[in-house]
Amino acid sequence: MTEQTAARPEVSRRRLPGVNPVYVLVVALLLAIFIMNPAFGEPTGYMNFLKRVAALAILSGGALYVIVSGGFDLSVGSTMTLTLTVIGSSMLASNDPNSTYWIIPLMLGIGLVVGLINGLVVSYLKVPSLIATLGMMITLNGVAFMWSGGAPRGYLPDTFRFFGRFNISDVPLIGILPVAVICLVVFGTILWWGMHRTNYGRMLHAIGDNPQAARLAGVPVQRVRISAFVVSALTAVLAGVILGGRGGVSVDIGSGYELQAITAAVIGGAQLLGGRGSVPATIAGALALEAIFTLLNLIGLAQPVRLVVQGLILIGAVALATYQRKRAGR
Amino acid sequence: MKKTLLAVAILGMLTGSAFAQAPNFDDPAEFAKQREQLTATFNGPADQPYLQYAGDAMVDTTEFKKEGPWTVCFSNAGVNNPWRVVGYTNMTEEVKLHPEIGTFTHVDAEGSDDKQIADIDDLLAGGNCDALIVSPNSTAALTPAVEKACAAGLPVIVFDRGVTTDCPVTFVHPVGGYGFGIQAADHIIANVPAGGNVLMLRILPGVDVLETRASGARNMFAEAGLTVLGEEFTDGDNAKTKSIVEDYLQRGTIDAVWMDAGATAVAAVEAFEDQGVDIPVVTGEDQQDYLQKWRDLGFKGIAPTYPSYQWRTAVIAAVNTLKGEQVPGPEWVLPQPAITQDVLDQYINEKMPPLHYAMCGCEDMETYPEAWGGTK
Amino acid sequence: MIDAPVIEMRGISKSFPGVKALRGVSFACARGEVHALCGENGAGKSTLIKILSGVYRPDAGEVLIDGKAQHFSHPQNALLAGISVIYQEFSLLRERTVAQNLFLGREPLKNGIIDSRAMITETQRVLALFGIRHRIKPETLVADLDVASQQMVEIAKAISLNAKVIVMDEPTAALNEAECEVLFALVDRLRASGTAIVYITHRMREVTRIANRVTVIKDGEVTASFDTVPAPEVIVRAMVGRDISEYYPEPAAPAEIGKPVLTIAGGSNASLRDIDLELRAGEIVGFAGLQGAGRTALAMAIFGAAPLTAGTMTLDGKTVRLLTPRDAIRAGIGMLPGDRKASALVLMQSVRDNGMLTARSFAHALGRRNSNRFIGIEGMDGLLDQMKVRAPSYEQEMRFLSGGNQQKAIVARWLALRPKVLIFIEPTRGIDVDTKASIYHLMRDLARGGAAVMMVSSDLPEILGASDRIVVMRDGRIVGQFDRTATEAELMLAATGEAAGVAA
Amino acid sequence: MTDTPLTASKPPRFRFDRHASTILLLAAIAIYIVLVVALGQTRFLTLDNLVAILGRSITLGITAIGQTFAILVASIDLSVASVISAAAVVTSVVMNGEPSMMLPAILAVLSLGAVVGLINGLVITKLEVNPLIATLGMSLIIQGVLSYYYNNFAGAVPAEFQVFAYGSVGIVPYSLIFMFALAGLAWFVLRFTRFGSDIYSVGGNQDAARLAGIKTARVVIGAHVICSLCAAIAGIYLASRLRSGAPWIGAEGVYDLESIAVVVIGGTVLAGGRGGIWGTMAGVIIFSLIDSIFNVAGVDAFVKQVLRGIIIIAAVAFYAARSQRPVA
Repeated sequence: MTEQTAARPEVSRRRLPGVNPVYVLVVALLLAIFIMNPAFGEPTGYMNFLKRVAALAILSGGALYVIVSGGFDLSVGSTMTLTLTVIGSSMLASNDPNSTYWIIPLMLGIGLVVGLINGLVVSYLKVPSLIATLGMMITLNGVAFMWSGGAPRGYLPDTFRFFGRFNISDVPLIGILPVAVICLVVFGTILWWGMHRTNYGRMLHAIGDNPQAARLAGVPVQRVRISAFVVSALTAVLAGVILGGRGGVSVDIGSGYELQAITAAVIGGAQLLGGRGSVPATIAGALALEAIFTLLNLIGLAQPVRLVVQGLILIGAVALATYQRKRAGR
Repeated sequence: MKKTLLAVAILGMLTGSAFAQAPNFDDPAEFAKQREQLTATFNGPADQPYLQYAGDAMVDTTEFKKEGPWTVCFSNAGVNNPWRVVGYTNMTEEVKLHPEIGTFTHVDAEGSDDKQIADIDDLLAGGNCDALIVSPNSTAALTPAVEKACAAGLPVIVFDRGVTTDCPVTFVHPVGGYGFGIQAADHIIANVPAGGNVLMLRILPGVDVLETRASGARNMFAEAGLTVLGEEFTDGDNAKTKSIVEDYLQRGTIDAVWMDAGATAVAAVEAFEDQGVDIPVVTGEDQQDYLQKWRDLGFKGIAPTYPSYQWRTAVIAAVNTLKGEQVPGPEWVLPQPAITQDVLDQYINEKMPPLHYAMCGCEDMETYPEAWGGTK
Repeated sequence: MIDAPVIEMRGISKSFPGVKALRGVSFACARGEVHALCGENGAGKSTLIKILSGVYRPDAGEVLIDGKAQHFSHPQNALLAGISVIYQEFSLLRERTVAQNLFLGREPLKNGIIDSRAMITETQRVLALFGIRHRIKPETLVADLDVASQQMVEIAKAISLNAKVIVMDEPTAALNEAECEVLFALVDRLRASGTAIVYITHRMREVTRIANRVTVIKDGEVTASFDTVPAPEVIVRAMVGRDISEYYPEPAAPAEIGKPVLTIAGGSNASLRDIDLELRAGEIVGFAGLQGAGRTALAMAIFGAAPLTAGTMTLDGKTVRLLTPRDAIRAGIGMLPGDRKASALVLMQSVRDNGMLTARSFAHALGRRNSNRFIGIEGMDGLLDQMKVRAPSYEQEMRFLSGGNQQKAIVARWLALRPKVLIFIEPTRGIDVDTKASIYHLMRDLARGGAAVMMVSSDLPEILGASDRIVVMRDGRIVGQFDRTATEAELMLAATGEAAGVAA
Repeated sequence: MTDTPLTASKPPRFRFDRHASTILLLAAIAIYIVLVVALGQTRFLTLDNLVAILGRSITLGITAIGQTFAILVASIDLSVASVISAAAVVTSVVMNGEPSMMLPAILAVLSLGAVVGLINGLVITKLEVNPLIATLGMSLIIQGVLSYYYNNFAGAVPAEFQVFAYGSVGIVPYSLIFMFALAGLAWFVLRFTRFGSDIYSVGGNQDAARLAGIKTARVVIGAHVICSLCAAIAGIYLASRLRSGAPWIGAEGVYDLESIAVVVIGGTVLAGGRGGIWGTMAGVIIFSLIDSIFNVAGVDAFVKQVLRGIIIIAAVAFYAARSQRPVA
């Protein structure tokens, strides 16, 4: 991933040889799916696939902010559950199509508060983020159950489900274009821009790389760290909107997504404990995860085998990245 | 990497070498018994299914007769899914109907066997219980704890999943998993010509009530000459359910979707809807969202049930026991009706939450529907 | 005169990404001798020692012990071969007791369990050699000791091994005069008992005092080797490799020194007492003192990282309260930390990102990363060019650069903000000789440009060569001020408390 | 570069973080007693009830003892839940109701634990994979292999073996004695053996430990072997308690995250090198007490969860807030 070149500094790192292995992985997996199931090559095939992956991809992109800043966010799944079950369906939405326009901002508001609390607890109470967000995860799941009484209390109106469910049809060239895919492109771009094209993104890398050095260089470490948790929580809400739109609500809709998001980022080459990570590669990581499931499904492998494959890929990806870095370093 | 593979190999050897037969979920005798019970007539008042029972066997409970007010303790496996939420509401509302119950102590094991055993220990150590109701998280694991409670002289009522001891006063449960599977499979066989493709969607492997639902249906499809495209586990996740159905649709036609539980039935229906494909036969359960979807889209549906009114029955059994009255036992088998097209409308109530289980037997209570999250 | 060498290193070479740290270095030390290894910061002494102690493996060359070739793959091999090292950066565990640290990894066992009593007795015995039995209790946590005591524990740890060879890497950095004398007496005793001692220092006084032989390295090569201790000037010339006069820039002419930029009156906090200080535009002020004397604490206080709790500070005549580094930077103060790796560098980021970091921190967070109101990417590249940062590309990750180039990139970070006050802490630690000279010139250029420069250094020649004025600190106080004509001896006396300095 | 004490040796200050777990434990006990008295339910103050409380969390306790080793050495183990499941299943399958198979089953399970720990340790030290990822991956692999072969309770333990979970001396269950004996053994290892000392050293500062000649990789691997062994023992206990093992019982008890939580609440620092077994045991008892308090007070299951989450954060914040180290 690091280049060794004598060229002048203008040459960008990302374009140089060592392609991030995750891209190779994704292409290989998609090809394999295509070979096994040619229908995948048609717009409905791959668009359905992208639609399916949109929520996880956006979520992972947000989770990457926290990972790059040197922390973990285990509360994203429960944030999805909370905002979706409680606010989206239970308290407000019950079948009123017009409510969507203010419910989504309200959900984002709650996400903001959750992210702020996570960030404040980690920054000022100095609770390690693993524990802080674990506590938050348990708490939010409890709150979701408490307020909803254990089951969703209402339906999501179609206007709400638009983002995760609706396909725009008769689009030239590709036939159908799911709204979720548009969301993926839009939010993916925003996340990419924030991480890789702004001063903020560079500061985020710096605090994950070496918080002490960042502090002494004048980086507002606490503020940047808190904002990373906020971004993560907000993307969790967005991912929740898409996921809820796709499948409708259930009380455990977000469970397990926290680890999947971290997994996607790690497969995308992000460094746990901070300092390194790429939004496009993380999105590719999410694609790879989903593609693995789809492929194993096609092959007809049993669920347990999928777990084993996922475990091996996870360890393998990190071991490979470590090996590559070490070789570049010595 | 090599080491990891080695680990897998070793683990494989260790587990594989000691391969033992999993519990038997394909029991023809039980299957036949349940098939019969589905259509049998039940004793008890016709409009109160939660008081009905199959057979005539009764248990004498005079030894437990006690003056009120009583403390009734309930060790719950968990309220971790909507069915249990509805059931638990049934139960608390039923408790309110019995002034003799002075204290109702509820401890929640949050879905953990280990914790539920500890909870029962806690109740025995300091709970002052006059009767103990147990909804076991799993059958074998909770048996010692239940035995311990029996040995302490408490009348124990078990419901939903059973235990492998007959020391409880009675075990309250509906007909059972085979029955559920039979109702759904019968409906599919009746509506899909031989040679049709059936997709079986499952929640989780290993849960006894769900395994029996599947094994019965699987055999029936084979007999009827239907092709089972696959048996897929959805983890009760709507999004995943949708993905699975989409993937199968890409590869061919589906004539029917059989489900072992209704939680994700709507997602399966939507997958067809979103692909612009005609909705085939899709079986579900008595959740409001499925019933309404079924009515609105007019596909050929059926909703076998696993009635949540058994939670009421458990309380009633405890009360009767403490009164010293006879209760049906050692098993109190409740009827397990399926909701069919003819009776669909009477179970739909749009004022109820989407995952309300219509077969709750709770409409006659005063606090209905608010206590269940509905509106008048 | 002396036996065959106990240790012998032949033709050792070692490279790191971006630097060739050692080139064909040979070195030997015999039983009963003290062999001084001299060299500037960054000359390669520490790398050589780390090869000797099994931390690094050499790219070429061999290490012989008692004439037998060794292949150390782990520090344990070196320990077992009889080599013990007093590291410059302490290798103590702060949360463990003195006794536990002394016996780290080789706790005495009795019936398979750790014999705590033996550990404590033995610790007391070793500490008694220093005459510090009463000062340091074996059961005290290292974290509760002051820096000098920690240094003593570090020394005691190495000595308690009863090794054939003891390597001492600048063991006196934190010790006062009396403590140094105790150490020298100990060294004499060890030598008499036949231990081979490799003594690393750049203090000529110590070389003269205890060494039998001297080897000088510069830029990773042996430049001189003496079988008897020559005059200090000879050693210094071998270390520096050219005339001192070129090495350090011209001092400031009196006219160049302007009005006070920063003043502190009665400044105190947990580590500082009654600091009265004036830093003037155009002037470089060197801060001398032992480790832990409060120099770094003062720098941190000015920079807002560990603020003063009492006293006043003014900047350009206005009273300021700087509670965080951000406050300080906003007010125009910059700082280059001494421990670059821990406190300055973001190693996984590019050279350019390291340079831009502070400018970005004060620009709009969502602004473009390539330029902001302080500096654009071209401006930063220009600065890096001007600093002669050697990197294949400024997109290169920082971790691949040599210490000198890293330091230059950090200097560029501050230059981009044009600070009024720039604090350098140990500016040349771990930096090659050429870069050192350029850092000194840069400090001078900054001062000429009107900035006030504060330099904290443990290297007395550097203090004397690069400063216009010298402040000596001890125990959190300023104990003396000197002009650049002072001698090393005068500074040492003031720093160790034997005599008060005369105000310049 | 650290500064600058003014006296030769600082007066030994009160080390708050070393006593925090005791303070928390006392606070939990006090709350429990106050609550019980306030609710007039003094029957909860009997010896029987004390034993019931202590006996609540044997599985968690045994697992947490192992987890303490992993965290002390600055690692972490997310695979314990899967190991528990695997161990329980192997126990009950190998025994399959035969008393004569008890010993082979235990040996098989212990070797399983040792192998898993060894692989975890090797992946972490030799492949240099972050411990969270390494053990998460391991967890998925074990879970996958296990569920491939079994999807329900499998096998059964003989009645003789249930004595482990259900037998008692007087009113004190064997399992409780066993847990405290194991804790005592762990304490002994950490306090009195060179290996224990090495664990603190490697966790405290891996570089310093290496310079002192400690083979750091071996220590990390050793800690992981102990951690997995403890998880395996917890699985054996659980099989005895549940009469059988199923592939989900570890995940169902959330023993991975809970064991980490109790270790941290017990004052062991996630960064390694500081803490100890008795803190962990205090953490375990605090968790049991919380459960009991909730049961006594009749707290709704959902509210219970909310409170538990807040308590975890608050307990850790209780002493972490004072630390000067940056965390992330």
